[in-house]
Amino acid sequence: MDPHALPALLPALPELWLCGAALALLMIGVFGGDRSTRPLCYLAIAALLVTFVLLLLGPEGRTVTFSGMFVVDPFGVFTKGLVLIGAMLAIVLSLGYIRHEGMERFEFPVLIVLATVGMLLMISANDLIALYLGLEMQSLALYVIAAFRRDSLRSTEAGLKYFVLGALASGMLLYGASLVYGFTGTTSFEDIARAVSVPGATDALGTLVGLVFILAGLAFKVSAVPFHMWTPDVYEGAPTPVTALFAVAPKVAAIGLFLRVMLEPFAALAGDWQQVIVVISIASMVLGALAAIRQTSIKRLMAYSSIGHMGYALIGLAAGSAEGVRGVLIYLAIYVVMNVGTFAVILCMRRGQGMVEDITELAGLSRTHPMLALAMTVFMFSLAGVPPLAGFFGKLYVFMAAIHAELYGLAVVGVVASVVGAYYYVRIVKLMYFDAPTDAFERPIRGEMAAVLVATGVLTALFFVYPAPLLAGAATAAAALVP
Amino acid sequence: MAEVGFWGGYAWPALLIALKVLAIVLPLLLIVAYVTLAERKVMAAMQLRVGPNVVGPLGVWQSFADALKMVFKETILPTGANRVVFLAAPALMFTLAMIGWAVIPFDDGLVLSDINVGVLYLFAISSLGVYGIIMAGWASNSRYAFLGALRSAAQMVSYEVSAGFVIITVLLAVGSLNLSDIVEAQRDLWLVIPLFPMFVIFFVSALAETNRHPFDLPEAESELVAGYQVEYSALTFGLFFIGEYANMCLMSALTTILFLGGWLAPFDVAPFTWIPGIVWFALKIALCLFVFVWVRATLPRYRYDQLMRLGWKVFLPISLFWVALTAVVLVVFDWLPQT
Amino acid sequence: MNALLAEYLPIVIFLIIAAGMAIAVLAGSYLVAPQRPDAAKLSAYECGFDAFEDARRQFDVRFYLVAILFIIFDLEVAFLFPWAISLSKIGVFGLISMLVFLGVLTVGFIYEWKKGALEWE
Amino acid sequence: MIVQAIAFYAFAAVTLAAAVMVIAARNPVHSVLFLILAFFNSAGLMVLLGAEFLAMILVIVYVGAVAVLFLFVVMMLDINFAELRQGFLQYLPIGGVIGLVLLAELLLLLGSDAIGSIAPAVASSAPTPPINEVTNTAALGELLYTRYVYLFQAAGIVLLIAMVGAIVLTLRQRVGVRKQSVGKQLRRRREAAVELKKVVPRGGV
Repeated sequence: MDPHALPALLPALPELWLCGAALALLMIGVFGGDRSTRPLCYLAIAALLVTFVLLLLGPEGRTVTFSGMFVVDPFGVFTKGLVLIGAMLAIVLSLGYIRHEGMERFEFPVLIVLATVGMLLMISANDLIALYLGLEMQSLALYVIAAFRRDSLRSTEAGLKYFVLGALASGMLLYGASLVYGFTGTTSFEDIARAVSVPGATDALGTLVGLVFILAGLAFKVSAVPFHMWTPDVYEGAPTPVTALFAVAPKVAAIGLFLRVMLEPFAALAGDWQQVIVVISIASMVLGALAAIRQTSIKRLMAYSSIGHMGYALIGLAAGSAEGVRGVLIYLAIYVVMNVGTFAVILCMRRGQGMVEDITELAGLSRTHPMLALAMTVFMFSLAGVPPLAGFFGKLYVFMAAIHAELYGLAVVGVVASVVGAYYYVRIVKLMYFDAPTDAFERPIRGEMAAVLVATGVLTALFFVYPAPLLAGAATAAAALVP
Repeated sequence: MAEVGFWGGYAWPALLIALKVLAIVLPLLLIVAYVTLAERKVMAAMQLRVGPNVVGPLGVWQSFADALKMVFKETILPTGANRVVFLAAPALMFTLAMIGWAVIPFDDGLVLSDINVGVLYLFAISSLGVYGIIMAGWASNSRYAFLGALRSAAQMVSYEVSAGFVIITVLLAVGSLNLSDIVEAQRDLWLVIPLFPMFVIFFVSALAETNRHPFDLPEAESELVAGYQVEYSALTFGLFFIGEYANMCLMSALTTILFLGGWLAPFDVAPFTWIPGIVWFALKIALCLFVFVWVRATLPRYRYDQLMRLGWKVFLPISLFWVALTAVVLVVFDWLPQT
Repeated sequence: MNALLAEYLPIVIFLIIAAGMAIAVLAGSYLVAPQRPDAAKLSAYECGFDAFEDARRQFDVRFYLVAILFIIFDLEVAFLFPWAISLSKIGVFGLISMLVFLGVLTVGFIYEWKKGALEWE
Repeated sequence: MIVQAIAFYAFAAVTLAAAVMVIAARNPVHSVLFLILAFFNSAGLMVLLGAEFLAMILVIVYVGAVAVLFLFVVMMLDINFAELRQGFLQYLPIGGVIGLVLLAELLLLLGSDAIGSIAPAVASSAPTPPINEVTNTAALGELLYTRYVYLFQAAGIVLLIAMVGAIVLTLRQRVGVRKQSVGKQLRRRREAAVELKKVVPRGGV
């Protein structure tokens, strides 16, 4: 392949467009000054929307460009769609917060768009170096966003913790990638797959050790248990809309990356990495269920809940079949909707002078804000996995995949953990409906916040009525990854 | 090669190289001594006075007298100073100023080590110069020294970026990092003519890199009392002094190689080519040094914010734009050097 | 490979000799010069009262920002070196890819300039 | 060949010693200086490998820029390591275990004869040109901007994010500082600056 030929740019159109939009937003912002933050947020949402449309109009099937480093396939399109929706909703949620918390700086939406570019590159990486670059781009932008309120001690502490542990994880991932490159002689996923599937390969310890390091790096980004220590502190410290972004977009991108790295280059080594994923998944589910019980800050509680949910999502990966991947993708889609809704409610918990984050503040919400309480109940039951709601179906498909892959132990632990985990979700509902009310939150919920609440609430509640489009989309995406 | 044992195989070539190194270092120290004297004489002439003429005829032994005086002065280590780092700073400055000369081609083929990343090596040496100053400022535990060191470090750092872009434009025209190739490429046209604005920016950046006037605010007597050198005495100050002037000669040599055609004669016509290359090289360096001194004698000193503004807001954009312009012109007119 | 390394041997020897001379000069000054330290001589160069706390702390965060911006532009120069050498071989495509890279960093530079990161009080 | 071996062992030994000293040094500035020594010697090792461009870039970027930033930060924040090291002992067992596990894995790697057993089967597609015809700077230049343009531009974007991030986190606008605007100074016309007045003796202006 003549190295000087211009690579096909069409498959990468969404990313190129978003990069251009990010640069344009930066320039508009810097010449508009800080008062242009609000219009800049709307422009950022518009840019993400256009990227979403470009994504859907992209070429069908699997195309590889940029000399084998960038791949576009249905799996990528599905995951990128979720990431874009997550990022858009995060910006929508932050509109009100920026205004009254004095975070009116135009770099906020620009950095979110740049982080989204990083996530898109992560998902469509077909080469270890491209993977690392996408990961670093996303992490660097998120380190800065986490510490965005530089005057509040908690936000800088969150940013610093996320940075230090993130740098460690990136280092381990890089070390693993260099080991894999050393032992397979290449960094491109197809060549690694070919090198690893050679019969004598299974005793190549080097590749295995490299794989373990890559697994560790990725498990950190997904905040699976042995590497989850940063999640509660960063979720609590960072400003609430940033926590919403953290809980949604990077998690989906990291899981997407996890699936692609495990199922494309290292599919032949499935026997080796499967039990590692099983252990991680079980540990995450158990911790997600138990650790959140005595939490009082709603944000720390959501952090442990997200760790738990990542454990459930990893069950599908442990199954390692197309059905497993489908389960994971469905789970992620529902997870995004539920979490955005919950964070919308948290962001409505404002009283006069500032935000409140303690669960007890929710006491008697049903009497002060009946609609808000109803929405929160729907989300809490859905997070717990109560049947008619979407959360139940997410877990259902993932558990079925585990059972079909004969991972009975995993499925059983999953069910038990979700039952135990339901306690702290239900406790919030009890607080809202059966306790004496504290004084009311700020009355008029902002327009767009109400819209997000209604949209996510309806999607979660009435998912069972018409789940077909999501299931079909996830099926085609899964088929693209695991033939 | 027959087994010639330790002496023939290894010690002898090493000794040969050591002799070559001394053949560079000793004349260099001599030149530095006379450059200091020349500077004082030329500045004096520009200010209509005579300059040092007491020690020997026309003050010829003046710099040796200074050197001797410094040898017998007491080296003072201030109380709070950090002994090791305090002494390491002048040694580092001196060493850096010296090892830069290993790659400079004095004449066609007359170069100690002709590595093919010569320009990068010199760029690395100039970027290390910052350490000598920071270590000196930090180790001497005095407020003047510390602030002076930080300011001159920030100044050197700022001007290194624009110097880097200028070197890129020269490399675009030459196509190789090897210093001898750069000089060879200027056989028919010195790069000072096509890249004149870059020559000006590089020369001014060289002034700033060596903390020379008009960029010597951090060590100006009136502001920060000799900046990072304030706590140094006797030979440690001497090392700084030699280091600064050797650095100045190094920067002039680099300017000559990049823009003024190194050892090449101005015209390849008979009378000029009789004079050996090294003489031309020395003359051009002398010219650059003269301009160093000339600038020192005439221009006022830059205030610190003006100095940083010039570095970041004037030189950087111009050199960045010039890199793009040169590349586009070279590709469009197809003047790219075919390596 | 040996030819390439033969070129670097003189540099190492030059380094050793130059460092040796510097150390010899410093050691020499200890032996030759009279050493009679006393409190006044050893005190830091200061007029009026001595500095209260260690001189080595609290200075403007702007130096920190200059150092970071320098790293970024230094990396940009480092990327330019191989490009400048091989522009004849990579032709117009190489030129365009570098101009895009420079464009991205110029956007960053304009951002810095307008935000006032290059201002010095 | 002996000179190469001596140089290799010298560089490797000094790098390891410097790395250990970076952790063990009491004074933060000393540890940064040892870090610079470690960078320097790894650059020397790279020259021994023949990757001279990479060695020079390592010196220019790491020692020349990154280590300067470290020095600035270390000098700016009064970090005394004694304080930081108090909790060191209670974490020693866990740290030690993890260190041992990593060491075991490394020894496992060195021991296994499977090094490269599957590597040649998948040689990378761009063969490296011979060392004496093409300098490795030129060889790098031919590939980096055309074949790997995707990584190159992604690196550019990462640099941009670093720039925006650094300014967002550190820039403080000091209000009320009168700055010199050279443009305004140059644009002043004589008429605006000088006003001729006819002064009547003892009449005042």
